[in-house]
Amino acid sequence: MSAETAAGGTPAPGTTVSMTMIEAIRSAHHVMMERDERVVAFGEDAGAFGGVFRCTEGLQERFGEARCFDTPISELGIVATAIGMAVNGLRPVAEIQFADYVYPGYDQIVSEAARMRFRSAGDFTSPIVVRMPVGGGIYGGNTHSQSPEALFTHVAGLITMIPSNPYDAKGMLISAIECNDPVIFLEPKRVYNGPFDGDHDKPLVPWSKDPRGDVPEGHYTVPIGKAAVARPGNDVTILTYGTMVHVAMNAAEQAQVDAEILDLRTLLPLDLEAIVASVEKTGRCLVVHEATRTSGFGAELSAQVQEECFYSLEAPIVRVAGWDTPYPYSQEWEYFPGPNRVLAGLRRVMED
Amino acid sequence: MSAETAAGGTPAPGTTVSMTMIEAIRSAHHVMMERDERVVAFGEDAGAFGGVFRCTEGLQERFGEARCFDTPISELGIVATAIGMAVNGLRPVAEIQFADYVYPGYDQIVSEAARMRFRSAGDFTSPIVVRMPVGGGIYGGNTHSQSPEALFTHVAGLITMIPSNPYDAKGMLISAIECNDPVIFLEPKRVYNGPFDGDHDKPLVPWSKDPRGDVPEGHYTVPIGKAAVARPGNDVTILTYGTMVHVAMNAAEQAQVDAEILDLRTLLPLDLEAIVASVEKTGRCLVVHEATRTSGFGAELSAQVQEECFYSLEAPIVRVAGWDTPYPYSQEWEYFPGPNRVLAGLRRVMED
Amino acid sequence: MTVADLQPAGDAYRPPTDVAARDIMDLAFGLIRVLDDEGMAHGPWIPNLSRDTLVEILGTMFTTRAYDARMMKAQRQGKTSFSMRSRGEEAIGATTAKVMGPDDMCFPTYRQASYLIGRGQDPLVMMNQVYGNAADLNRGTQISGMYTAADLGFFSISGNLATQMPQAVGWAMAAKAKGEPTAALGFVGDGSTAEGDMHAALTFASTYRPPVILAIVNNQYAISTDEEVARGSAQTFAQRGIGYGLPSLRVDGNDVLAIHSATSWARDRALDGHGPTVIEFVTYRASAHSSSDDPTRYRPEDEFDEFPLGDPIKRLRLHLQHLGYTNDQANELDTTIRVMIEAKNDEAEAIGTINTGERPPLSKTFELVYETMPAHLVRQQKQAGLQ
Amino acid sequence: MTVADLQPAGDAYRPPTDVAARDIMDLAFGLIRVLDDEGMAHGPWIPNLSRDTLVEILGTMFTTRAYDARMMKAQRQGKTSFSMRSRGEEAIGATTAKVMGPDDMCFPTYRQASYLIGRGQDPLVMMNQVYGNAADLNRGTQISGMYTAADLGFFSISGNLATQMPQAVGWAMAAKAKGEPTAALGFVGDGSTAEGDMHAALTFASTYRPPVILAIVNNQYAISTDEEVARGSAQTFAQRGIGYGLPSLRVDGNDVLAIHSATSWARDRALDGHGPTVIEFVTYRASAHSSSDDPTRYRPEDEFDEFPLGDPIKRLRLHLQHLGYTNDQANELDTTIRVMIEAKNDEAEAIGTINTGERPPLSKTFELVYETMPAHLVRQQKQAGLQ
Ligand SMILES: Cc1ncc(C[n+]2csc(CCOP(=O)(O)OP(=O)(O)O)c2C)c(N)n1
Ligand SMILES: Cc1ncc(C[n+]2csc(CCOP(=O)(O)OP(=O)(O)O)c2C)c(N)n1
Ligand SMILES: [Mg+2]
Ligand SMILES: [Mg+2]
Repeated sequence: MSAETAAGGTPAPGTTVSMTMIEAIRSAHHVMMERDERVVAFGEDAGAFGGVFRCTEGLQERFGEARCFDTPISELGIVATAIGMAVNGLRPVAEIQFADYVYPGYDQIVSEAARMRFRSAGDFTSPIVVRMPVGGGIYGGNTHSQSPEALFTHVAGLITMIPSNPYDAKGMLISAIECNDPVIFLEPKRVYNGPFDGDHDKPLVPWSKDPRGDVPEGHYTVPIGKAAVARPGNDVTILTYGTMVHVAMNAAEQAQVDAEILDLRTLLPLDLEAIVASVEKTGRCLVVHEATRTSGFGAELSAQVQEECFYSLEAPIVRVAGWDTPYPYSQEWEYFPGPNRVLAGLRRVMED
Repeated sequence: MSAETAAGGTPAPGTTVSMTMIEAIRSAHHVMMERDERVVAFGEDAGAFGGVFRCTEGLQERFGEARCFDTPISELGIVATAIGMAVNGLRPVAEIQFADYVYPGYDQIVSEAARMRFRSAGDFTSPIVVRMPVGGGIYGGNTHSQSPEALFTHVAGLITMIPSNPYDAKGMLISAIECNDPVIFLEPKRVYNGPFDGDHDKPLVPWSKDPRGDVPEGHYTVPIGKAAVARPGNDVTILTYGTMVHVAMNAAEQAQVDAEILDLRTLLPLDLEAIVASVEKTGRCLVVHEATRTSGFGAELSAQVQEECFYSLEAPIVRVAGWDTPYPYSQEWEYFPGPNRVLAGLRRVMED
Repeated sequence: MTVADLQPAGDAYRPPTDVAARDIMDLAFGLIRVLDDEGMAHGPWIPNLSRDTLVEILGTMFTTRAYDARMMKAQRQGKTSFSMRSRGEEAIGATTAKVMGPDDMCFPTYRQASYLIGRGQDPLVMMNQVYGNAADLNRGTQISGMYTAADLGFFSISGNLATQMPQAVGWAMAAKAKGEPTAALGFVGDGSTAEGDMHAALTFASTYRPPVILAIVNNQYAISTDEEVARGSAQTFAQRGIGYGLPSLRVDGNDVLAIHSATSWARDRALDGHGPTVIEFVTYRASAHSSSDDPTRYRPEDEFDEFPLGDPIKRLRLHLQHLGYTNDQANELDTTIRVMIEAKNDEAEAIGTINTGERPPLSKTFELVYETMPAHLVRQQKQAGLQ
Repeated sequence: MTVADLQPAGDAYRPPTDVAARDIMDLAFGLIRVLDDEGMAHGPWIPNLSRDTLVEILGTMFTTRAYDARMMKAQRQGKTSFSMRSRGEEAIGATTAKVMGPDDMCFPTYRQASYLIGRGQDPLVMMNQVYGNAADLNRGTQISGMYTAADLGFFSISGNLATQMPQAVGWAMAAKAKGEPTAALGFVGDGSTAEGDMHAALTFASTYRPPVILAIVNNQYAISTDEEVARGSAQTFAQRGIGYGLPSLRVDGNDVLAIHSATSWARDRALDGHGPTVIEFVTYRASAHSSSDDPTRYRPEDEFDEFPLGDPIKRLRLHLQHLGYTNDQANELDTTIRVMIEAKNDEAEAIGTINTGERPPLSKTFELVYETMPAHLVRQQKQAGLQ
């Protein structure tokens, strides 16, 4: 998978090391801060503490307080100052502690970062990366579990990415930092430490046991806008991303359906070519995400697939998504769209 | 249309008067503030000035400064204090000057108002109405033209409404104020004064020349969650709302296609029943909105229609929407999805 | 950790409650203290409090500390996923709970368990919430510690920092509009003052002058960051209020008498129609930020011992001794409370924990989104296998 | 309209630029003025400015006023949809433009046309933007008056109020990180200070102490609402800065000499590493808020005549007379500028207006969203009939 994943990006040189997704993200920071002195990293507790998930650990020690620092608890201020720094030639990588807390900074993202190039006709640009952990499955309740990707994909001017494994996470984050447009970089926190397949009662398999945890030490990129085939197949196409890639794999194995699973990786711009190629081959499509269903990114996927592949479709496109409710706490595992829900979706899409 | 529109709501008693949509909105405030002393109205310039679009004109004079007042320029503060007032028994109707400026208040809407009932298990609720003008066509550029409905329909706990004419505007706003859940009330500003059909070079037809401008003076409601048939037809279903209802009507006339046009009125909860009934009848579906296409509400409509009506569909569902760019200024009429774009969409959906 | 300008107990003057904000700006830079290190009360801020009331407050603090410790243990045992304590800062909630009236509303953070206990909440009810079990009043919708109690004047706690502050102002605006003799009390942490919500709260409070107390709990830390990251170049957090023309008091947050007196002053001011007050309570977060945090990574382990304002429980005990309430009596009270907490915990665990017993049904997840369940949720609920 | 504490010219003291914020809190409540009603300069804030520089500033103000009037006329003629003037407050932009260095960055609002003109922008370039014609530097993406000019140190104006303030702070943080001797100057209106962005700007400025000047232009009104709606119980807007421990000056915004001197003080302070300064410029919005506004609905028509700080142009003319620059010379300059503006306008109209001539092509709408046009926009562009 690694080799394929890198297709279109720059090659991965040197030795590979087993990394968790957290370590991979840290490594991306490290590589880029080493190569490009314009890169700075900051956020709440991101400095000496290294972030509540430790994604920026060691950076302050290595690069000094001027390049990796703590911020006041103001997502608005974090995004806004990132924009200002970018305008003045830096390449800010800002951390929002949880995606659930990005909303105070939402105006600066959609009204400012996203439209800076447009409104000034390129006189000013806003090459920032805003990183944030997304998704549930950690008993975080309604304020530590959200998946707000659709709130970003609706906004022209933003790029929205979400990796599902350490190899991609590092290569994609490097691409994001090198990108001259603002990038929303969503990190599925449930797979920070291992490929969680939705079976919450089983012990977590660590990334060290998974080939996608083999990460090159140096600089490489995974390109923006390219999906990966997480599992090749012929009977149905599953479009998914983040944590749900692993859940979908699990369901596909259980169902013994020859499903082709696309890990979209970049949601906007979307790799429509890969999607169309797969759906035209399989004739069926299941969309899987954790975010609430209504107006989730799955709606856009469904709409585009039926627009492009209408005459290839043998059955309605099915969406498996979070219920249209806030994320509960006690009912977490009944709420989480786990393998059983994906299985049910698979059965439905294979029905006719 | 009025009678049909009111179906399911409470009847409209007494005399009707010709009103613009602005007057109808003002009248809804007036009726509710008269009936229910808990109702208060406020926003930037909403007090003595009566709002930049004059929707709250005369309310302060009539009901005093305690019930209709100006606020500091803080959309965050407007929504947050509205929530606080609602918790303390008032029924706040807050105005955001333009939907483009709602983002500083977005966190309070999605994290607080929308989840208050849920997170407290009904111990506290947030019956607020947040009104805001949406849509382009007034040379407002990228900061006075946006249609952010999809950013609200993705959020569980909110109700999202958008009227297309004075009669509905008043009856829907009264329903919104009487609703015990938070309502986002979007007002298509381009049709405040008349049913703009997209032909921007023609003089505006005022509401006084349109039967939908005949508005009962007293209390009546148009129910939440019910679409209206803006034009009955048999060949294709057009799903739309707000300003685009009128543009779609215009296009349908020009195309001489027997189109059934549904004015959705409430986007969430959606009147799926009406939609399915129509699409099953026509076998074709065109979705029309002004908001940017990707992850717009049209994606959700398209997804649901193909899920529910797959076997009735004779052609792919087509979306006509704003381009995935910010709203430009000079290129306004090339950008606006006017009758020609809708016509092209109609042709496409009728093709096969 | 910085506690600037440690004024001696009894030193700060007490202005009339209708004083103009600009005439007491210095109070934002000082520190209102009543109890000295020996537990003696001094100066004009000595409140008129019976010994019984003080013992009640002590009891609330004991209860909170025992409760917190028990819930932390439960977290370590894997019976809940999360735990947040308020060790070292129990005095603030415990005392203000006694000041506010029955129809007032407190807009708390997760650090005000002592307020809820001080209002009379049964710890069992709180434990059920922590365990997210079938008896949880929140019906499993919130993570541990995010209580709600409308009947006790305790607003639903939000996981989103500082959002409650402008809501408190709105609540107070409604009280003023209705002419009701009530006040709102909003709490926010030092770190959270950086959110835009705080600015909205201060601005709207400044403009409409409703009966609200905006209380900043400066416990020296956000998560890993020192309070200075949010305070910046200002000397104190109370100072923020000056910028909005609001009377701003800086108060020893580990001194029950000072807290009571300052809060009463602000509430009297509010009810008399003189508008909002900003109060900074200076205290110390003696425990980790939460069960997910490891404070040894960012501060000395013995820092609490060095904290110049001490431990609020010890200080009140000392003061009570001067009033004839002995150490033994206090110990007995503490022991009784610990036993009670253990018993309540057994009860709660018997109902259920995060992974045992009965949980609130998934149907609640669907039922609580809207007043009436819309069709799409009815459908989804069915898909979820319900009904 | 409220102009509290009208201090006489020359009255305010001038502290050294490395003074501690807490030692000059009173400056936030006073009013730094240099020119008296007779146009004589007084006191320690008299800047060291040549007559030529003052005449240049006068020229900028003349240009701005003539330009604004001409664009307003164009709006009435239907040649643009929108117009915003800065009549009465031209001194602030015109003067600060002379203070800031070539590599500094100004983060303006729509009310700082005089800054852009003061930096040497050709009014023709600005008119092309107003008309949204083919020569518009913004390529038709923004409504009239939302200029951009990176080469002149003038940041792209946003339609979203106050967002530029924390961006200015971020810009300055980068300057500090890079060790560059530059400063940022952010402008915000009195009404807009209520936005959370302002709080973020002040908080981050207070914490990181970068070289930034946060200038609040108090022109007495938001749209229809008096500045008091945002100011609330505070006496001044400069006062806000005190809450964050930042030095805060309140300055006569219609007094070119005071503006120059105060801004220079703040810039020197910034470049010497002493951090941010908050400045409130007190002025008056003599025209309507915008072409969509009707101020007779909310204020007396002759209020500007009563404004105690007068008209900045008249005041500078008076002062220049004392320096030997006659009224006739000033009138001649004014006339020359008006003629120039008419000529430029003819040129601009010849290129195009909102409904005549050449406009930027729709392709720009697609091209400017990302650095490289993604596939979905390529498709949509094709659907739009392009290429
Ligand atoms: C909007 C938002 N941003 C970030 C967080 C994550 N977070 C939770 S608690 C906390 C620290 C709060 O510090 P402080 O306000 O001082 O309160 P304390 O915990 O010390 O009582 C942070 C950053 C959050 N809950 N909400
Ligand atoms: C976020 C946001 N909210 C509301 C508006 C609408 N609006 C435009 S200008 C204005 C008044 C601004 O007043 P002030 O800050 O005093 O600036 P001035 O116009 O007086 O220069 C308002 C409310 C906006 N542009 N952006
Ligand atoms: Mg704290
Ligand atoms: Mg103003």
